[in-house]
Amino acid sequence: MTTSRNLTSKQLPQATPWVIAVASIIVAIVIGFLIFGGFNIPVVAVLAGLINMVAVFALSASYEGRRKATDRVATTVVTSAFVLACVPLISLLWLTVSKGGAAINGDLLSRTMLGMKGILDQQYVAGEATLAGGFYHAIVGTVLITIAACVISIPIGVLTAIYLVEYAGKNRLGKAITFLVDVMTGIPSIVAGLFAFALFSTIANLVMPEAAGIAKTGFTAAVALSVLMIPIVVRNTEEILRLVPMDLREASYALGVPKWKTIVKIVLPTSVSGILSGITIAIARVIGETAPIMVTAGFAKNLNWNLFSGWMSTLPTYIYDSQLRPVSPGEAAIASSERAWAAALVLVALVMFLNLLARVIAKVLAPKTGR
Amino acid sequence: GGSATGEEISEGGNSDLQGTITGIGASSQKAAMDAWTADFASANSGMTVNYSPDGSGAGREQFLAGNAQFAGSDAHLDEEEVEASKEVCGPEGAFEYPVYISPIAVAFNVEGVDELNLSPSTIAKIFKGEISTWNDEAIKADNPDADLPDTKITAVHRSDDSGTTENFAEYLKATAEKDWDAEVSGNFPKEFGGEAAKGTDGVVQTISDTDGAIGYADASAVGSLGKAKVKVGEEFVELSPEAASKVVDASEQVEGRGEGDLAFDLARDTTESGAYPIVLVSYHLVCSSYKDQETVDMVKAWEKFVVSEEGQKSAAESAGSAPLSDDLRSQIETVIDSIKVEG
Amino acid sequence: MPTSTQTTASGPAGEPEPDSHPEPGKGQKPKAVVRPGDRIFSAATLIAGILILLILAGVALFLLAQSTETIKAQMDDPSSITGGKGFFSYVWPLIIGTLISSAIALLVATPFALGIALFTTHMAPRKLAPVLGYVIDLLAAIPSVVYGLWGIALAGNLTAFYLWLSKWFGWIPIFAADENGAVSQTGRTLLTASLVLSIMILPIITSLTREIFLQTPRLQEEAALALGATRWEMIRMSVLPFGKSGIASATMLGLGRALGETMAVAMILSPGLLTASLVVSGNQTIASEIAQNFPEAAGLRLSELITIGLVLFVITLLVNMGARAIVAKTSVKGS
Amino acid sequence: MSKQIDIKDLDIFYGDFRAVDGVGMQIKPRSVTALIGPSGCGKSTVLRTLNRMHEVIPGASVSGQVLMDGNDIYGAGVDPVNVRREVGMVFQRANPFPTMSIKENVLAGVRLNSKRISKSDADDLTERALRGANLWNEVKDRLSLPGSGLSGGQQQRLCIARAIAVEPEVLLMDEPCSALDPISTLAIEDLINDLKDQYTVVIVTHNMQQAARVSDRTAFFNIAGTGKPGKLIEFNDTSTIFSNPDKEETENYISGRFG
Amino acid sequence: MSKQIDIKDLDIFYGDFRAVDGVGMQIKPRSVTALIGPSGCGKSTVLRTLNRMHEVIPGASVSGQVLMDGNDIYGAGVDPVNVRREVGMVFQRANPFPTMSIKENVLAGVRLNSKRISKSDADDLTERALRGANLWNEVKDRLSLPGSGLSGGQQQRLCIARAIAVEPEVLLMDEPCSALDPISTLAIEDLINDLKDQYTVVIVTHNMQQAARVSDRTAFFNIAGTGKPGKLIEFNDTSTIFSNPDKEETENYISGRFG
Ligand SMILES: Nc1ncnc2c1ncn2[C@@H]1O[C@H](COP(=O)(O)OP(=O)(O)OP(=O)(O)O)[C@@H](O)[C@H]1O
Ligand SMILES: Nc1ncnc2c1ncn2[C@@H]1O[C@H](COP(=O)(O)OP(=O)(O)OP(=O)(O)O)[C@@H](O)[C@H]1O
Ligand SMILES: [Mg+2]
Ligand SMILES: [Mg+2]
Ligand SMILES: O=P([O-])([O-])[O-]
Repeated sequence: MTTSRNLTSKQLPQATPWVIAVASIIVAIVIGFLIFGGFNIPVVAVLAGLINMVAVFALSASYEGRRKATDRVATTVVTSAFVLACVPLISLLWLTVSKGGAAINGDLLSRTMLGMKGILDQQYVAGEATLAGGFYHAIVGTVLITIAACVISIPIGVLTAIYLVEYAGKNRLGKAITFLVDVMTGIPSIVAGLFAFALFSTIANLVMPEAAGIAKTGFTAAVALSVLMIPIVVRNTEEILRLVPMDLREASYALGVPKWKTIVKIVLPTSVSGILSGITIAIARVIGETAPIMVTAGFAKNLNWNLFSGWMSTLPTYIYDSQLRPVSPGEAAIASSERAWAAALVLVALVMFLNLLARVIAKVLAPKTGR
Repeated sequence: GGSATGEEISEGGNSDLQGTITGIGASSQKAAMDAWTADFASANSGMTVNYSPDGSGAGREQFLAGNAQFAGSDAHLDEEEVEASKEVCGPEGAFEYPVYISPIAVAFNVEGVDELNLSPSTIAKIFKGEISTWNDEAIKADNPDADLPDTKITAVHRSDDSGTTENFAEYLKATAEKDWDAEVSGNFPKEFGGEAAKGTDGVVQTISDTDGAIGYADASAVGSLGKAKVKVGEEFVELSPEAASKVVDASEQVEGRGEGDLAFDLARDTTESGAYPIVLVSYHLVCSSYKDQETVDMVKAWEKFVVSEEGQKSAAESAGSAPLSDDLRSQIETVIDSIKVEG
Repeated sequence: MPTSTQTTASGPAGEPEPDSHPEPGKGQKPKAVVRPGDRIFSAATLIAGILILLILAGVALFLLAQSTETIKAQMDDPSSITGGKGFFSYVWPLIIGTLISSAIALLVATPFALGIALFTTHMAPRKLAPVLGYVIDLLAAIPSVVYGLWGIALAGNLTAFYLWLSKWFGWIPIFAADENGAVSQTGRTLLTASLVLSIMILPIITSLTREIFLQTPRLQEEAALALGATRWEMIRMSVLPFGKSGIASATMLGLGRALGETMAVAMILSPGLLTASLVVSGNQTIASEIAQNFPEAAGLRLSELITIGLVLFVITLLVNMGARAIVAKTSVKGS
Repeated sequence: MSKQIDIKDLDIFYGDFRAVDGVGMQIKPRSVTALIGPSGCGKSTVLRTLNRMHEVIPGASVSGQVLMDGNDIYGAGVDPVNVRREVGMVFQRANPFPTMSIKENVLAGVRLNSKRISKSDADDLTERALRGANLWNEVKDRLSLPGSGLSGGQQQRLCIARAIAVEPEVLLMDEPCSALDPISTLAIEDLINDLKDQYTVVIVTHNMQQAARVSDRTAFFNIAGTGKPGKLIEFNDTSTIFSNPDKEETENYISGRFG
Repeated sequence: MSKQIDIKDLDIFYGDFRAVDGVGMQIKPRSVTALIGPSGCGKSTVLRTLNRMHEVIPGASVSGQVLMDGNDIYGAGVDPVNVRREVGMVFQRANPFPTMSIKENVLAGVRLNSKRISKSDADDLTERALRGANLWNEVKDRLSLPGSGLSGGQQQRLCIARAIAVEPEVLLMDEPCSALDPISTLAIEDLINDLKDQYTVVIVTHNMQQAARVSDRTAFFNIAGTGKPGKLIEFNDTSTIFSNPDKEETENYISGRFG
């Protein structure tokens, strides 16, 4: 038996981390001035972070001991990582919300770009008219193409993940699929678009050689997005399925439940929250794609409800086009930019809604661990 | 410009037409195309014209593959493409003619400098990185009266392959060959360094954001930035639509092309007084013949509207382009009239 | 009925294990009985898996087919390739740029993603955590264009920092100023692009790691705590080891996006010749090269661009192989 | 109807490792058979081969025969799912389905085998099974709450209820009472006594008094050392095993000061 | 040096649910105290409050005092980490660290405290702890294999080895033998006997004979019904509890036909 340890080891007062943090910032500003002769936010931030870290560790280590100090530093690091990561994230969201919020109105949501021309924007900028145009067609395009992409990717992705986790074991096909799915995540989005377009052009040429340009449809875009989406769905689902305890499967098998039913009724419901969250992130990932949509679905200004014929616009292509190729270049480009930000806001709201929906579904189906 | 008379509308607009025609191509025409399609659709409620501003290369590629009824292109077809067009467009191949003429501005953002005169060789040296401050002797020589700061020059070019770059480089090659020793292409020569930005908008924004920046961009997009006057002959010419049109009128047609081919070799090195030689001319490509009468009617109606006085005026208003001259228009109209059904 | 039987475990579609124990003459394998439901279901999953292989094969084939023109040109007349010095001297600066930007993005994003995931699962107040996770998920949805615009704005603010970096750390080649002693005036350097990429891949990595950290068995965490581990020690003993393979997967997902991201990089980066310094303008990534040149490309140029797409594809393949090898090597034997 | 199980020359492997060697025993219908022995001797392993549950473990394999009423459950054309429907199992560790309520857990076996069952039948069955597992009184007011919210012992009894709800012919129990308090254990033992009127019950237990109390026949397994396979040392009537075993090994194990 | 634990008027809640009500008891140093009672009566719950492990469960809270040698472990300024370092715990379910080898598992706690431990010290400690948990012989040849590859009983003993390797002052054991065979159980009981020379041991068990064998004092908990809180019914010397309890409730429970 070694020495007796004290229960109430010395502990820094609760406010200490905050005091140290504030002190570090002040010291950092001072040092910033002394050494670099000026106030530079990144320099001060980095400096403050380092000083804070060292100070927390030194103080805590001398007072509370090394382990506690490590814990404090780790907590500080993790928390600052979080806060620091939030800065760009919030700035991005804020940019979208503030710019989009200022521009958005019901008309933008209900009109298309049909009949839109630069002179109208010039009049708007000159204060002679209200903002014309809108992106109803792009909202419809986004929703349709995304749904179609989901209809293709989710079954393929989830089933593949099930194959990998439940059936493949360690066989070669399983390993090959796992590996290639990883590779698939690295396909540049434009290549996915070109592939889908080439595929459907070939098919269109075989089926209807006479018709020109029928390969560019919403469905082609959905296929392109699926190429991007499937690996994310597979990867996420696979990881989540592997976490389902073997116990549960055994319990089910022991009741004489066939494997497939065990998977459908026990394994999937247990992991549904994780799977849905993976699907949501996959949707979020592809719903913002620009390049593959432009090469596969063309660029429409009008409303098109038909996935299988005619061009379509989506919110990202709309945003891209409005920002980079304004209806009226020059001074009046600001009008296009306003529409673009409003569309970006709608896109984020759309994903937010999807995310919420997924969470609600997950909550209903997820394991009930509450006691 | 002229006024939109009833006659013109019925000429360009035939409200019996039903259907969709599709075009792919140059992004430079995008703003003009927005105006044309909007106006055309209001006169022809049964017709839709789609245009995807994917780029000139994509436009020509898709058009030659039969995936679009017409294309927009910042460059005319080369010999090979002319041959290829005969496969999709019948024995006479494709017709091409300019529809959109736009001056390219050399825009700058230098504090305290509102006006700037530049000679071709100075421009070339600036974009090559050989002149690196604003108070360089060469610039002073062009601007004896200006108060030039010693700000570092940030030369901004397009990072993407673009018609604007190609036209700009062609101009420098023609007027300052000694200094501009790179091959002309849509890609800015990387070895010349400088800052690059994507798209016209990216270039304009970068210039606006950076003190001491200079770049080239479609004139319609540069807004309130300073626009340099360029040396033509012995005088410095200010950018204007009229000045831009003048160059096209002074240019020769490309030789050895068919009847319907109105491709131009622009006279960049013109010394004609009042001509502004840094221009971009963007073409429309159509087939000499289509498979059915409906398409022929639709294409004819559409293209006629595009080149009509009304169409050109609308584009000038919305997109800031330079209208075609009456002379050129009548040439083009003859070409459009000769589009026919295959066989 | 055979007098003696021997069956192997693993699922219906699993490959039978090779006979692992010497019982010659004893074992005769009966046909595995598979219920129709199981057969249909396992066939469905197998088909889905094979479909993925087909898609990938399709993409690879497409890339290869479209690359033939470049390959031919490379053999017949290398000077016809962009840059005039053949395909390899055209592509290798792009490869370097791509690898550097992805590596930086990953190096920056992974610790932050882990930090966020840990914070939201093990440190944040319980009520707040899901909301935070939710907000971060949203960021995956912001379109590249918006990231691009934001990145351009960011770039402007970074110039002072880059100047400072080059002043104090210029002796490190990646922070060196150019021959005039200047750094990029616009801040649109590969470093900026990489930082924006890291923010773009953050939600992707975070989302999966968070789910995995949440699944750490309570028993494991309690085991550590009961030994007197501090929270951080508990995380190191239970949470991180448990999440290891998941973290690797998540990182690979992020890497995929970083390698393949086109539009944001295309908008932010001021591309140019390959340079070691990351604070002056220059360098280019494959995906961005494709995005910037694709619209005007035709014929051979188009084929070149698709060929570099193929190169990127191969890079992804190699990087993944490498990563897998490392993960396999470092993970504890067995378990 | 219960079944007789004949185990003939059964070897069990985990990959290359021979965990159990040459087991042969005859398990009578309508009886309780207890498997006892030191930890790691392969009791759980043998038990799992009786309903082919070992097949779930990658690499596990058997050679030899297990006959149920004369039919080899490892024979050609035998579906393990059918085997498991007739041979129920309760595990060492309680494993209720976390997504299901207490009631759904009890009905899981019935429901998942897609038997249509009317609401009143379901209620009856739930009550019957839960009463049988001595859990009814504790949970009757919270049948729709999640099963994972129960204490360890309660969860184990829930699993027993779930297993008996499908009315199997043979019931395998791997240390079913190891997490239970005496009152629950008593109830389970009573239940086992009731069950043996109709079913064949095989139970793994460390509690020798429990083996002595509930079983008709007892199998003693032992292991010579680590890495060696477990072996069946003696299989006999429980009374014989505990009063007058044939082998000295058995005697030594039994006469430990345990109870 | 071992510690005395005074529990004063302890109420334990899971959210709003009062799981345990008004427990007061004095646990003597250098003794073994057993907690017995029917399932769900709150034995595990009480045990976990002795090293603040209940704090891991969202919503769990206590009111009352737990004094260790007079210091309230819930007092201001007390760090639960310190508490847990002095109060080791072995759980109902074995929970070895799956990514660590057997040896690393044993050393896990020690490594936390003293980063630098010489290889020979580490080897010694590993052997000592594993011997103490009666696992040494079974695993000495595979110390570097993962701990999760062991059988249930072996895993549980590994966890005991891990807990005693850090030489705590108090050792809490929640049904540590419920998955063990008699031989291992014997070893653990011997170990507990050894430990009490130096440590304070608190053990939850369902095996009343075990309680009788190993403990000096026994606390009997009971629960009036579902949803009611568990209460301490009687706390006395083990001999008194088993031979001559004060309360009839205790008598009834003890005199069940269990052993
Ligand atoms: N999944 C497995 N893979 C490899 N070996 C295993 C596996 N499960 C068990 N074993 C080994 O097989 C032998 C028998 O294990 P088994 O679990 O059947 O013992 P047991 O008698 O049930 O022990 P306990 O009483 O501790 O539950 C042990 O040596 C064990 O290490
Ligand atoms: N995490 C929890 N949340 C809510 N209630 C709980 C939780 N853990 C236990 N309970 C409840 O508290 C009471 C006491 O549970 P506890 O696990 O302490 O019983 P126990 O005496 O250890 O039982 P067993 O012998 O079955 O382990 C039970 O009614 C149980 O349902
Ligand atoms: Mg066992
Ligand atoms: Mg308990
Ligand atoms: O019109 P651009 O080709 O320069 O984009």
